[in-house]
Amino acid sequence: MGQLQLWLSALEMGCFFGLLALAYYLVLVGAGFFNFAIGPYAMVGGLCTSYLVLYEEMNVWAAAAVAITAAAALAVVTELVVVRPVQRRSGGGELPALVAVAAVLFAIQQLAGYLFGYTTLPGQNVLTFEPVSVGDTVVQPSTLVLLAFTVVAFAGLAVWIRSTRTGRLLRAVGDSTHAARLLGLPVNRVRLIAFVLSGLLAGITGLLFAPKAGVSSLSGLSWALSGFLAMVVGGTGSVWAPLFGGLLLGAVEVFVPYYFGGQSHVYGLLIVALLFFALKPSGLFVRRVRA
Amino acid sequence: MGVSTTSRIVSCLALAALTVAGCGNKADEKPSNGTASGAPIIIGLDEDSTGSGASYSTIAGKTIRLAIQDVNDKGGVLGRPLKLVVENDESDPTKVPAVLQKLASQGAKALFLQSGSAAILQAKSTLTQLGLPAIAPTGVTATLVQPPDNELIYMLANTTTDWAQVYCGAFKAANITKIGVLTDDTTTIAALDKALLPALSCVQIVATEKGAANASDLSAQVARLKNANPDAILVTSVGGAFEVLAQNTLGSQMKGTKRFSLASIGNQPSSWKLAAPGALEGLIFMGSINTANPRTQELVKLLQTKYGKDYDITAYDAQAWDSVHVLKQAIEKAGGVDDSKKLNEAIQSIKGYPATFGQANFTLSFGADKHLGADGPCGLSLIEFGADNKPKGPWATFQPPCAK
Amino acid sequence: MKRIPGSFSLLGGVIGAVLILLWVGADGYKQTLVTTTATYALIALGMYVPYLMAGSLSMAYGAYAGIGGYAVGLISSKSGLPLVVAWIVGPIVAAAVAVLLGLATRRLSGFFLAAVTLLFGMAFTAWLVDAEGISGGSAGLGSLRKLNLFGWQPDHYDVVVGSTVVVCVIAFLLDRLRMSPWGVIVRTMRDAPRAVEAAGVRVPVMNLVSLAVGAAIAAVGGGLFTYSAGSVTPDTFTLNLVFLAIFMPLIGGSATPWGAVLGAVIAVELTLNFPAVETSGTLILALGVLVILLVAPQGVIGYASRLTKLVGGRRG
Amino acid sequence: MAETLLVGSGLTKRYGGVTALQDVSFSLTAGEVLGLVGPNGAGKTTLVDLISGAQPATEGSLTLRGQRLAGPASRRAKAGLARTFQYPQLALELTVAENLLLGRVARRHGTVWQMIAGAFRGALRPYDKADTLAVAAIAEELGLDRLDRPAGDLSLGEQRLVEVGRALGQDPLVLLLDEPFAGSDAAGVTGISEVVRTVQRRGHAVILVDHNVDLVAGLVDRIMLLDRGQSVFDGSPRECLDSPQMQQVYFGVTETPDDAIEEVDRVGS
Repeated sequence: MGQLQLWLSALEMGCFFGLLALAYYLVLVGAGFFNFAIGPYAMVGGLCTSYLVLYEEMNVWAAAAVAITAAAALAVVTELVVVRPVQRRSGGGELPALVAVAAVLFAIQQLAGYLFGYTTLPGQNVLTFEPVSVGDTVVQPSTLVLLAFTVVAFAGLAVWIRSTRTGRLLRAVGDSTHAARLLGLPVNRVRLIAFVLSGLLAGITGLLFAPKAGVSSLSGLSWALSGFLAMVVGGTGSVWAPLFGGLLLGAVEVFVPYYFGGQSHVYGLLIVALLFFALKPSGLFVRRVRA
Repeated sequence: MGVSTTSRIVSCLALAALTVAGCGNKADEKPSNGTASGAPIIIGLDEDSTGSGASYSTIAGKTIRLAIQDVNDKGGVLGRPLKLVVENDESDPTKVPAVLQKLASQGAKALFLQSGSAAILQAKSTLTQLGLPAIAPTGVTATLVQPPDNELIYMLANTTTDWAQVYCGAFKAANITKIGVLTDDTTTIAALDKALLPALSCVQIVATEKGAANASDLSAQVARLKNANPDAILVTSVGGAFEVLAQNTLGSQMKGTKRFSLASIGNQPSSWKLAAPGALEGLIFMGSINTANPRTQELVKLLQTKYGKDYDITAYDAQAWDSVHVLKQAIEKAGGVDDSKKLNEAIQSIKGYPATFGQANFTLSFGADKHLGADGPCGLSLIEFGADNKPKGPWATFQPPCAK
Repeated sequence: MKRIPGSFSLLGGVIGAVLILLWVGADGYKQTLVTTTATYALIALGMYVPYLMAGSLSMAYGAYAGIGGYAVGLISSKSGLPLVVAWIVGPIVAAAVAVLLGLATRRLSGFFLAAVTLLFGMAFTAWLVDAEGISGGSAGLGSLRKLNLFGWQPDHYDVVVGSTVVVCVIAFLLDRLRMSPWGVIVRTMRDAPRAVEAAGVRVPVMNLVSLAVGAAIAAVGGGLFTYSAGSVTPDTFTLNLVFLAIFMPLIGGSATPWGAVLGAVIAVELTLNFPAVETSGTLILALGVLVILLVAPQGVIGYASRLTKLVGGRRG
Repeated sequence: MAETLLVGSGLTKRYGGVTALQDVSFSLTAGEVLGLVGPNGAGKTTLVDLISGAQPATEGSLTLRGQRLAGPASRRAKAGLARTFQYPQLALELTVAENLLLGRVARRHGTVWQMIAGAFRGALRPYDKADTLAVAAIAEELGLDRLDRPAGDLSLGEQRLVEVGRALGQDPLVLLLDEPFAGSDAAGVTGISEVVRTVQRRGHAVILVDHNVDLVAGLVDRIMLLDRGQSVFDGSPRECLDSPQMQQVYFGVTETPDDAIEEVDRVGS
């Protein structure tokens, strides 16, 4: 049973990382940009919901709607107010955008702490039903909801990218913003859609994952790092690549401490990142991303 | 598009920032002078109200304010009111020296340190430079009051040495010979483990597993603990999300194995809500609140009139309360606060102060070599959680002996 | 008339420093503000070389400052050497670590580099806690000896003056370094690394040298803080501080190292000495950085110098 | 008989399955100017990259004055190569003078110790009078003025001039100029021609890349014609213009729309 439990944990963590990575993927493909603020969006999704339910006694669905809207709004603000002007001014240089997104991350974290408090709040379950037993292992409702959402989100986006005009445009724009502009494609609109979708996705992901270990204003940074690692490991070869990366990272996160002891988890993460980036700096990227 | 739109948005952002800043000081009500008159005695409070330690610092911070208000309402100290000056170090050790200096420059004659433990550790040498005595109301890390630079710093609660004694008694009573330890990766807990675990010589520690304080999953650590087949599990953590995640995971994966914890889980009512239904049932923690203590009852009454009937008292509240009163006694003994050396000696001369936490006959005493107030393990009490994820009362199997 | 390069900015810096020292006087709190500012400024100055000159953002500066701090702590507690040696050993060790980390991350840039160096900083803190025998574990190192320079023992005010001087000297030297051939090469690496390589300079090696210079300067800052605060723990130099150090040059102005110094002054002023925002100066700072990024990318010094040009009319 | 400077033999570059350059050999004597000509996509820039070390060759070898020439670009630069880029690689925030200075000072920072010592020397003595004079002389030769402008304020033609000047500052044995005339005005063309002559006078050699044969014919001693990665002709400019290969390569060949987009894309980025 122990093993089953571990696999379940790895799956849950993997889905969480994969969803965050998918949010990264959308912005990376649509705007050629690693948006580290994904972590803080997810944190806002979780923390804002919990705050509204616990302190404003709001209905959990209403609270979730507000929180997800807030996360998406933050994504819009990030694109319109920060990333776009900074990128326009720096002419594609990576550093200004990186610093800007670090500032966004820092600012959202501080703002969330200010608005929702600095304590860890319990995550809210959007659906409550009896835990499901698999063998000796009990699966919490929140886990099932997260898994179901992962399937829906990935399948939905895969269909969207393949069969809608906007979805196809997304990849065209990401491939070469400049060429897309020359061809008269609505680059700015597509980018904005990518940001909104990633904000929504991150917000929902944070909210669904929060019941597992709670959420605090400082959760955003480590979530941002995990999602980033998962996306790099998976690559951007297909919409499903982030899920692959997430599951791989989830398995690492659970089984490495299991076999080598929990003490080394910090070093372990560093080594995984170093090895991966150093030996395979483009990750499992199938498509090259233009600088 | 265009610069004007951008700058308009930006000025809105700036305005928002200023608004946020302006209306910022929401919960920062300062105690009034009450019925006391005369020149106020200024006490400094280094409180992390926005950083990583804010979740527990603010609980004690608010009771410190309450206690000072209470003292002032009852005529103050030597007829003079206590006046609190507060600064926030955000648990950032590089800010601590400046914060303490600022409190001193505002005239503080003694300090309360209510922040993350890394920050308080950093404070020790600055205290020596300033020459001001300080109390860390909720500190439990023994290194805080050990050399170096420990001449001026005091703690109230029992430290890990006493805890080891109590745990050993409990393990013996419950027939436990092998334990597994699950611990977080904070420096606070690393320091605590270093003192506590070697002292648990009465049992065999079959496994020690560590997880990140901000971990989202501990099933691997728990699985390893399970493989080591211990009779009981001891969780050592600063509490919060890690502790709850640990208890949730232990509750589902190691059902039936006895679980012990430190004090933090008992002191963080907000964490109880984080736990899965019934996940805390049967958990035994190192409590310090004993409702049989008449002083505790009085404090509960006071807190409930102030914050409502549902208020759950914690050891943080009681320790904050006692810190203020210990300082009050010391000031009275020293006849004032002008001579900080005399004030420091006055703190050291306090003996047998009846505490607001612990069992009814529990006292605090200080001395030149005793910077830790607790007299014996009576300040401790093993409390068991009930099925509703709330402490249900003293653990029936074992309680620390109270000789006095 | 012969002009010494960088003298104009130095003059500004020195005037600022003198004004600050006059304002400080004998007030212990203000003195501590200055040493904290000096620490922040040195860490930001350390980041200046690789980050604003070479264009690569490393977030391991908490570790470098920590190495400087632990050098002071270790030499004080575990050796009989004069304490000054710590300011030689610390920066050298920090530079060596920076080179090793730089080698391991030599193929990374931008977001990848930032992420890995961030993880390194976390791992370093964990190692300090684990390596009890070397670092004193979680309690850190304290009770430091007093500095003794050939029989002269500086008092607290001397340390304040000394740290101000150190900051001014390093900012001045960095300003000159920026304009020198070395600085030209490093700054060209940022936008046109291929040109630098084609001109005969091995870019990855030059990058390592610039990382080493930066780490060494940050270690000086870490040592200074540890000395004036009297102790160092694994958590002394937090991730928060690294974020602040990224933002400081932007606030002050990234065109010259003096911008980093000015940024440090503003950051400390906002987070520690601004009574109106007792609740969270850091929040104001974070939002302020965003505003600066968007409307004032040249920072305070950039606008000030523009203003002087406007007022002073034409300048050859 | 002039000394043989640079010899390339069997240079080949393949990307995956695509062959960009196939078995190209050439030799260059002291004082010679070689024109490298061919339509877009013929492999001119690839050849320059292989010689300068910006890309490693799949096969083939190079010698400079009889010594094997290999390794990273910086090592070849130290051996005596200097180059410009098809799309100018300038630090746009630095001034013209600083960009020119780079070529001259880079060789002083060739080894690790020189880099470390350079940092100390730079902080103590940022300016060297000899450097300033040398930069001024190069600027004058190229006809560049207002050296304290940021390079980003310059026109494309002026940026190319700065690049050529930077390469000249390296005092190279072989100077590789990749399409230096694109975007240049008359003054720019004069300045660049002047530099070519200067290098020639020093007894060193130049490889000049352009797709316009007429433009380079008057400037070069010899022309090598590249087409689809292969060298199809090597001889004097006169012979080249009259050769059947020339007619074949250029007859009816125009820039494809794809190339045009790519061109705009690259220039813009």
